[in-house]
Amino acid sequence: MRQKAHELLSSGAVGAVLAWEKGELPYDTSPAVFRDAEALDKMVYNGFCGSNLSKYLIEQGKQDEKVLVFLKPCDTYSLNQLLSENRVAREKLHIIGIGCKGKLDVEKLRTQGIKGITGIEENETLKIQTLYGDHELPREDVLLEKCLSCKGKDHKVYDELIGEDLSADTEQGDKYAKVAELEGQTPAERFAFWRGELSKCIRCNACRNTCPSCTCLKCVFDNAHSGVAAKVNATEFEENMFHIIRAFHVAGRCSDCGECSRVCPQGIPIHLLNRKFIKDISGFYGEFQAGETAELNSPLLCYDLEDAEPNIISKREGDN
Amino acid sequence: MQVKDQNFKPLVVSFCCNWCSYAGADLAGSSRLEYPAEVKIIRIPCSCRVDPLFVLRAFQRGADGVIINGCHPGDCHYTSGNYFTRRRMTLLFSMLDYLGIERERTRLEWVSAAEGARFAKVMNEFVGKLHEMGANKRLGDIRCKE
Amino acid sequence: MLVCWCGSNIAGTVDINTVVEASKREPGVVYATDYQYMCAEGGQAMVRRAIEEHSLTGIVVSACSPRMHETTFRKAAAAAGLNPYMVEIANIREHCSWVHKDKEVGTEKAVVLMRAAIAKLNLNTPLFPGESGVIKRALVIGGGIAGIQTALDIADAGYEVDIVEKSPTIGGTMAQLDKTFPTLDCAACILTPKMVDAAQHDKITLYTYSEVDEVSGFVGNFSVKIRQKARCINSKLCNGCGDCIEKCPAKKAKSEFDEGLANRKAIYVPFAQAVPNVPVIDQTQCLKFKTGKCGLCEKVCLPKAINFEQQDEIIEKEYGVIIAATGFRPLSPERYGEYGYGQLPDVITSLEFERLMNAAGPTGGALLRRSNGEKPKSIVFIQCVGSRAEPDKGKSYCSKICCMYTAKHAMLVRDKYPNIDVSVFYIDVRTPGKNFDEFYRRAVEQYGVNYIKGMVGKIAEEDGRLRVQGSDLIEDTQIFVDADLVVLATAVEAQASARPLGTMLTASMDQNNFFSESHAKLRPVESPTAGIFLSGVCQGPKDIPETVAQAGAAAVKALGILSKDKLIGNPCIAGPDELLCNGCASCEKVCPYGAITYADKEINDHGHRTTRHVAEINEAICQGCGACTVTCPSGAMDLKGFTNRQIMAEVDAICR
Amino acid sequence: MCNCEILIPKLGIITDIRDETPDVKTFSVTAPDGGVVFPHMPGQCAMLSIPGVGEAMFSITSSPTNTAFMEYSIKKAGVLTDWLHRAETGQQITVRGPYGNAFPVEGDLKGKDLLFIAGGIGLAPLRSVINYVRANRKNYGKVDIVYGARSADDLVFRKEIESEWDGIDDVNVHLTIDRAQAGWSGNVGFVPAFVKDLGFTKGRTTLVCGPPIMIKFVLAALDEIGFDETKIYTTMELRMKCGIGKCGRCNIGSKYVCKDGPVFRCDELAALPDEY
Amino acid sequence: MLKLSLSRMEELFSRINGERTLYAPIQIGEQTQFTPWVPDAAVQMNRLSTVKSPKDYFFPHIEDIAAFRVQGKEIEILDVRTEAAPFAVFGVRACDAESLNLLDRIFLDDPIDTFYESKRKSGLIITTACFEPEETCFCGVFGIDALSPGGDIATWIVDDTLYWNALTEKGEALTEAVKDLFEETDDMAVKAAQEKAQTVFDKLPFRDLNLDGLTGEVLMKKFNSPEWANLNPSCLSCGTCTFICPTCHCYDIQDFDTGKGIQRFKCWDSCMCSDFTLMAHGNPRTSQLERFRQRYMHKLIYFPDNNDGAYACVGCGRCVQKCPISMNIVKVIKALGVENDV
Repeated sequence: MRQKAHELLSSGAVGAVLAWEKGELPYDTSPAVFRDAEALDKMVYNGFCGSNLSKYLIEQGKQDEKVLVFLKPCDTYSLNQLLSENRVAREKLHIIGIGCKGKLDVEKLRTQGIKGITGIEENETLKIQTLYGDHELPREDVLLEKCLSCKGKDHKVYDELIGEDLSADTEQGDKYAKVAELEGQTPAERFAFWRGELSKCIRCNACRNTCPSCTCLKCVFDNAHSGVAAKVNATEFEENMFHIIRAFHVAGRCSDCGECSRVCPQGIPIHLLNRKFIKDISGFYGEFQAGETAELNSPLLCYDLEDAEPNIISKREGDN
Repeated sequence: MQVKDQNFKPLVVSFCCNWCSYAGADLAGSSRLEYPAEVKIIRIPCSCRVDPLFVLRAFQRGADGVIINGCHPGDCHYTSGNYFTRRRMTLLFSMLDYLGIERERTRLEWVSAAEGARFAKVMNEFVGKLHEMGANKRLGDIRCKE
Repeated sequence: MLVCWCGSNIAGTVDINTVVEASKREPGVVYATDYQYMCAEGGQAMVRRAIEEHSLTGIVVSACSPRMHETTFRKAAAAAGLNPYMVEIANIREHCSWVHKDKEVGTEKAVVLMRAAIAKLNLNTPLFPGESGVIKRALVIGGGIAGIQTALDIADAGYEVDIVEKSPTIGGTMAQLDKTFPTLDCAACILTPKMVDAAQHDKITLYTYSEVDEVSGFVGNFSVKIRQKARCINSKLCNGCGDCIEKCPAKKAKSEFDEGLANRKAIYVPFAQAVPNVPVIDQTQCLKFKTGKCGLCEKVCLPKAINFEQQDEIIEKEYGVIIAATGFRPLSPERYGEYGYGQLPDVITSLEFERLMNAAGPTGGALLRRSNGEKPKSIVFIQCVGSRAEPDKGKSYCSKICCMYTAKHAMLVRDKYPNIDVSVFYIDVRTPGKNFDEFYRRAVEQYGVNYIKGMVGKIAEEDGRLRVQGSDLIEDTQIFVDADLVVLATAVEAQASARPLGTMLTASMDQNNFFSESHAKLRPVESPTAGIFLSGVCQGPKDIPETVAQAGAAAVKALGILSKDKLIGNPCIAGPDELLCNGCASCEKVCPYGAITYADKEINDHGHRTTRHVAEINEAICQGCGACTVTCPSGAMDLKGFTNRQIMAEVDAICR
Repeated sequence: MCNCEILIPKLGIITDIRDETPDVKTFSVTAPDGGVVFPHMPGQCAMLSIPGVGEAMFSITSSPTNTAFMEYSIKKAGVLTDWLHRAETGQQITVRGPYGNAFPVEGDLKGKDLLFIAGGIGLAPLRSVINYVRANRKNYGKVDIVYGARSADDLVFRKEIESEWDGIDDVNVHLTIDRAQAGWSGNVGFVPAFVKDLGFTKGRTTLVCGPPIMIKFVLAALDEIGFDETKIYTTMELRMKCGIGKCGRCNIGSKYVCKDGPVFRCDELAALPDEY
Repeated sequence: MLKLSLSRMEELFSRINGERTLYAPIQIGEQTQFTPWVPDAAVQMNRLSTVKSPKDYFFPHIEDIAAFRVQGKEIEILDVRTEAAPFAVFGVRACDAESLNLLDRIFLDDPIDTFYESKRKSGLIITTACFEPEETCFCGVFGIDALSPGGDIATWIVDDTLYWNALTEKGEALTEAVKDLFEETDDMAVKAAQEKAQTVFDKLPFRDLNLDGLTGEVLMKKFNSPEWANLNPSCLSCGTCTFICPTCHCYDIQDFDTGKGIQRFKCWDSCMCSDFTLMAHGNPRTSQLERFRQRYMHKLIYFPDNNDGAYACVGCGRCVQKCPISMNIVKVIKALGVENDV
């Protein structure tokens, strides 16, 4: 990867490389823009490159130059969605698809009581050195939530694929399992569940800002003239409203990349809101995966004369 | 089941499209058909003008139920508006339900300009149901309560 | 703030004084009063006086439904120099006093409705309807009977009309017909004079052998590119003598006009009465084009009208209105294996049958079998071929005309050849039309046509005849009918070119590729897209009288626009905040009118200039439904007169 | 708990509204029982608010020597100012302040020859100083006021300038407008060029306020003439948010406009990042 | 010094809670957060950093400051302040305790923020020493001794025993009230544990983070550093770092129309927000780079410039752990500090 980036950057074929930069700790990689071939030494691709680079292209694509971007299979769905909404110009991109075995979640290490991490060796079994001794863990125990329902190893848009054959044999978990479980509960139980989760929200907007479908120039919640702007969740209602509207605004456009949940400092399973919409859309209006191609239209931008009436909600879930 | 509070007056915000449902409500009026005064109608050009934000806003401010009324599918003055409404509101209502907000508090109805009687009936039914359920406690804003 | 009593209609259940007093405590209210009948001249005068005396910047009238008197009060406001859109109505009659009996309840609700109206009004801004000019010319797309009739009606009213017809002649499908039901006039006899009228009308320009390439603009100001395909004939020089056709050695092309039942030359006019009477060279058949040799036609043409070098010509013209009259095609029954169409030469379509019966047709009007040229002894007609079918089997709709034309065919056969047995397989016979049922009964009773309620399962050739296997639903038996000719009443299908045209016109289409009308009952000849009208079968199956009636109606609606010098728009339309628009084009996709386009624009955000792709609303096209506003997540798109803030303010006021 | 919480505003009543220009109005505000809502020094600001509409910082246009009422000259620019422009007398508003430092009228300005340079609404904060200086005329040297606006209609306080300032008590006013217009016999041209043309000696202590672009060019012009930047003052009160140096948003470098400003000497500003 | 067996903590907590509200780091789901203590709550003695710092209890995320009733042209101003009820926060770490001293410099400076002052007066901080720091910890860089934390009362948990030492008068007063639970002891066990833990501190990855060269004198140089353009692009402009930071203290004042009146409240603001400096006449910081730079310039240059060299960072490591894209103050210090003198 680095060699390819070096090649394209020094030849002038691209003006910038969007990739990951290694950090100060074994796991703290950051998305970074490289404009200098020398600096590519700091480029890295490992199990902690979970962040989805596609959204950065909105900003990086503004220059009059080509940008080389490395995308994991699931990131390409987001990019397609951005392309379909004219947020990024395809001709400005050189997309290299890279393989992915599923990315790792350092929070999962921490919740297992592993602290003081000073070194991580990545293999099927992770060897973790800490200030307090070494640990070993199967890789699959530490996967990011989003990787538990992997969309597969196919890149949906790319100029070339780099083959270090990292392609994963990822298990297709049932991504709707938790949504279905909640649907099966009583409204009171669901209410309690979501209150518990959403009350943690500190309104940092990380979920929104990282979301490759949230591409408004100014979010309604930031726009003093919108009538709903708020910097904080002053009450439970505002917690609910923010999350309902955020999810609604990306309904039909969300590719389920899972970044929202990954970035939430409070560990709120935000993706369960998006998935609810995805499940409903697929259930009511036919199977739909946003970002499958750049030509797809959100199901909220079209309709069918025979669409279900809203009372389908009651019919579907019985009277609980 | 909670005890029905006889004094409870559920507040209902009823969005009506200008071409069908608002006229239907007018007809209910000119036919002198009664429905509860707690139903307050907001005129909009088309049911597709209803933003989910408006629905939430009503609940925030103390509404106990929100009902959106539009032309019957196929009869939209603007051809397709109510089809978009149908998708949007189905998803929104489903999400509210998912969050544990009682699904009986939201409703989408098709009421034509000729259906004054139906308008009154739907409003009566809706308010009746809200009466059974009691006040909206799950989606109100505490600041807006007295 | 003005409260109307409406006699006792309102005052009976609403305490007017309470409403007036309550309104005085609302923000922005400087004057409040009441009156017996606000809508009466006295009330309106009061409105004007109040505006003038208190320099009001807006008024709320608590009275009857805005559907009743909004216009009245807007006019009164305008008369007093107030922008008419600074008027809000609180509907305290239909939505309040008339639905409640208890005065306390009614009063309380009236106060709330009044508050909501004030809250909205506080956010109103003066609105000004846009104006746009009207180009006094109409474009009719399609030159069949519908297009011709619409064009003639518009032209007769004194406006220019252009007809664009894709085939070399106008006339359309009707020109191919033999007789017409229920009067059995000869189609040509009633159509050709109209064709000639159209050609000779000084307000009508014909563009035959032409297609619409591109449409832009909006009501009053459409700009259209018409592609006039190369005829290889200079129409101005051609005198229609026909010498070229006579000499042309390439004779193997199938005649489109005769549904392929006869051949034509490479240079041809579709039929004798074609308008214009100017031949066309079929470049796929012409030897000059195929081999470079020949050129006989050029040699014999005295006026030197032949021009092999001729290229397609693009004509750009502007129109105030466009009328779609693209008509239909009969569905091809080849996909229905059970009928053997395409394999069995004696299984033909009804339109082919029309040609066979026509005196100017390939057989000179003699009804002969295609297989051996003999006269048939027995004919079976099958109705509903492709109509009223399961979605995957054909068209779900009834094609409407087949019952009648089949009855006509059967009658004509029996009339001309009384010895031929005629059977008709039908599902239902539908004859709702003036003299239609009488016509059908004549076929059965007077002409002895054998109607069998049932469907045909299979047609097979047996000993040179056709064995039609079907069900008789009345007898509930399987039956076999031997026939020499089978005629399939094929469904009416939208032209393949209709949907692309609809896209160009941004006119919405239904699932069957027929143009959608703006309202099924009340606006049946208008497309939802302003300035686009629908004439004839392009909107849905219909017979000739209906087509002509609709063509006239479309003309009248078009004239309604052409006769205006300026179009006054509705100011309650959507508009984007360019600072917020991110160019995602979602709004464009939900707009039923195609009023939204995207353009690269320089945006000045407090001195920061960037060029971005942003939405633009065509104010002349937007109808103000608001679909786009909810689609826009950033709220960049808002609807004047019903802004997000206004609706929220109403919600707030109601829930206070 | 002490009742001194500075974030809780006081009540004021708009007692008079004057049109200055098509988009500027001057509002007189008194405390409910008359008099000023609080005392201030020239150059200080106050936070005005209509609850539910908005809260914004405005310079106090009146001089501290006016103890009957306070004045604010407000240009239509946003939600709150639009609202205020629609208000009528008798409207109550909330006021908190005074905020920020002041022009050193009792310090460095004392005894000096003063030059006021203002553009557009920028005269509003300087008016307080000018009237203070006029009220204590003997404490100061020469006073010249250079004031410009887009057009004659955009000159604020024109009546006061003409009837009370110009030529009275050794105060000279030099007006200019951007483009010539009928009925205007004064100077036409931009303020910076006009300042150069007027040929002031460089010993003047100068107070500048106006749109950022004007300030930039005026400073350049003054530098060209050889003015000492330690004797040039300007004010930037529009940036303030909380007014008390805590909310963290009005900083320019490590200075807080609402606490260390809004009046800055040019040499102080020069040492700060260009984030204003 | 006093000591108490950990097995009796519940008793201690309930005693403290009797007189005042007690907040403690309590496990909820997979996270530890400061929340009101209730009997049998899962108080986390060893989990170092809570997601949010106890800053909330003194400088709440949202706080009403006034209310108004508006009718016609009239406005009624209501003072909604109430005297803060006494409370204590248990389990505060040295870094978070120090952060309050930094906030004092802002809010207790003239004019005093009475909202903060009232809570600071009625709030009591019981700190706990960190014997097992995280790899993200770097409080030592700011001179904070995590093994000898500040606050009103310092505690140490060694083996099964809680050691307790009051540091202030307020601390003494509480100690007096619960003293009967404790036994007197010396500090030998604590000292031994401190020494042992020091070896871990000496191995922390960021122990040598160098702050030299980050002072007000080089303000303009650091402001104009080209490094900002390298660091900034990865930032999502979310407010995570500012909201979990124990020292971030910027706030906004907003009105909410309840329909019955107006509530004016103070709420945390984040310099990452695009409208952080938005004003009627425009916005002096329109680009993300400017906002990103503001945050770190504030913490590392402006704040020390105004506060005797004290940095607005206590090395708690929350931003290192929680930044969604791992862009944090450590990376900024390394890029801008003396090691990379640009």
